[in-house]
Amino acid sequence: MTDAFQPNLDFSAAAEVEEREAFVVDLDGYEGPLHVLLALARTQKVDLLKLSITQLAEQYLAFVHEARRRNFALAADYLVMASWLAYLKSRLLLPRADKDKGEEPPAEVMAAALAFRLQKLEAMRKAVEQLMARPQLKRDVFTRGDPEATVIVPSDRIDASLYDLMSAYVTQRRREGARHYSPGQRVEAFPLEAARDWLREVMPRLADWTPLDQVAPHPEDDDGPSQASYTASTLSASLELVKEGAMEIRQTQAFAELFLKRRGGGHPLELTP
Amino acid sequence: MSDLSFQPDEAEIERRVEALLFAAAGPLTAGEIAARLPEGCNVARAISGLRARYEGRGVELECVADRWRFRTAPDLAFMMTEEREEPRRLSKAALETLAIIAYHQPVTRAEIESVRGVTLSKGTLDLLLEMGFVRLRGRRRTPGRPVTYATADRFLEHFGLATLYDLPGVQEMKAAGLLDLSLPVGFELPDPGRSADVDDDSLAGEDDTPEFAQDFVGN
Amino acid sequence: MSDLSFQPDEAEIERRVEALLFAAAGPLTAGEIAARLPEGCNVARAISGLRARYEGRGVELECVADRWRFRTAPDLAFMMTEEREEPRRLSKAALETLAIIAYHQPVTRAEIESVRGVTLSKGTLDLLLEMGFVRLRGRRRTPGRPVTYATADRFLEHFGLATLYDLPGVQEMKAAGLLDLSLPVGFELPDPGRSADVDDDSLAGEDDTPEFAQDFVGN
Repeated sequence: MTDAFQPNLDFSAAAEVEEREAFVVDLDGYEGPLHVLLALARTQKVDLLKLSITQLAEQYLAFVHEARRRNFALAADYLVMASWLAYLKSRLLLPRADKDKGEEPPAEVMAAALAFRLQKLEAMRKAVEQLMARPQLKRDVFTRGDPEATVIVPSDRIDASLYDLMSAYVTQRRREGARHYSPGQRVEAFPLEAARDWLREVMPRLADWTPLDQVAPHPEDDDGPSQASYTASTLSASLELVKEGAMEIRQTQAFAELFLKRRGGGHPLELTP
Repeated sequence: MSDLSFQPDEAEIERRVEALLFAAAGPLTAGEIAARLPEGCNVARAISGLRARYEGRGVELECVADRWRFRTAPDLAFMMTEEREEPRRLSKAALETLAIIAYHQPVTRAEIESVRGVTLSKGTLDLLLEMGFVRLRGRRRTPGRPVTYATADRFLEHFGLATLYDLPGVQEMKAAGLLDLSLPVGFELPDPGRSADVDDDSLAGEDDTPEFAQDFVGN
Repeated sequence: MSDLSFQPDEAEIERRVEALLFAAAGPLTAGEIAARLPEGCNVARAISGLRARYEGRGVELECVADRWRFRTAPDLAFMMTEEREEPRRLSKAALETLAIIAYHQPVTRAEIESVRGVTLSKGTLDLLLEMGFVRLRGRRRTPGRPVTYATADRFLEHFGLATLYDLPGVQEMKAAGLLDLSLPVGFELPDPGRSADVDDDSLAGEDDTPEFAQDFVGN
């Protein structure tokens, strides 16, 4: 309606927005760095083997830069590829002087290999297109809708693949596992009451700050509760005693060792290894 | 979707009717055929054209209760009565049994049943034996001396395995998404390649075929 | 069962082959057809006769996975709305994986990943396996003995391909060396798809190429 007054600037702004949108859409469409590189390589409109790798590297680095500028979370793969390309580019640009880097192939060979690899991926993409363009069964072509009642079964052919075999096996083993499921031994815990009794027993010896590990009982064999359970229950019980005013507890920082001490005098705990 | 503007000629209509009748899941009336063709097509003429074309061929166009369908020529019916030699698909039970025999061989019937949790129906093992996927391997040296089963060469051939050692293992099961990272409790894959060194007596020496037959049938 | 005494003439053989193929639920090999005909019948001639006869008709004779079947003409697809099944949509990743398996078979998981430069996501291979397009083929004779994948007949049937030779563009790709799995010498590209258990460095091994070539030709 107000076409005449519309400044040109708005159009370029719109185009910019579109470009940005296009970028977003594109990033979603890529599966990995190689796919991005292929898409970028196509813009050079040359035979993939005659590709300018330095130009491609720049394009890719710009792509990564742009993505990061917009705070797209890029997978590590993209960044690894970026640094590799930056390195390759620098090697391509530098005069080849040093012969001591003998174990590494010349940059041109690496560039050609990259081009080849892109060509390979491109070939597979074309193959997908060509395959999908073929008439497909039940989409474009149809076999007999109503085969004769006395069907001729291709006789020597059994329709069972290794995959079928594997999945048949796994399903059964799963079922078997479910059938034979028994809750197993209950995980035994060191009862809180016992922990309290234990603490009261050793309390007289907790005149000094003593690490929790040394206060908690230690299992004598493998049958009883685990060491973790002894420690946890002892801690719980000690907190109760702290609340009752019989003990004090101290920790210098998060995850640091816990120390216990009784209130009032007593004998120090005899440490047994 | 269709090319409505294009008015097909007689030959083209015949072609289309032919395709429709071929692909249809059941006999079609002239009306049903017409509904899928551009307006004004002469279906009756196409049908009589097709009928003439297939006259005397191996396949004929036939009308039953006002519906049209292709069927093989009646004089060739004898070719169609061929009995099914083998099922195209292995039944679930057969496939499962085969899988257990493959991975656990040599294995007794009772062991198969213990994994499957159901009694093995009589036909399942017979079928696998008959198909040549499975063979009787020997007898377990345990009370009752039960017969053990193992896979036969046809099994390897069919599944394209060079040796039993090539059966997919836990890694492949995981890769194929069949197993999670957390394996079911007690999931251990036996190594079928080991089946050479087993506590089995060979069946070869057995003269008492009756015993075997009894055992085999009796289950 | 059959009339063995009667020696059918060429036209009669063609009729019978026609009836068999029309009646069958799936594609038939020449051998399967021959098994149902009197001894000495020239099945190949009958098939090529039928093929010519049905050329350009609404129904055509086609070779898929070395088997023969009748199917509707592709240009009539638009009419078959009722018969059409909603195809299972394959993701771009799945299609690319399928193509890589089809053109490079037998191929390992690591090789697929190396062509695409990304890790194969969980579910991609299972889907292809489950759909019956892809099968486990064997094990590569390299350290770790990785499982190799190949296409199944169902793949050829679905895309109407007679053999793997008929894959679109396969000859050109082969000539251009694009189907070679061993990468050019000195080729070191960061390869995220490659997991820790690299197993295709040893691909250049001489065991490998013949296996591939043989398989490829054999189908």
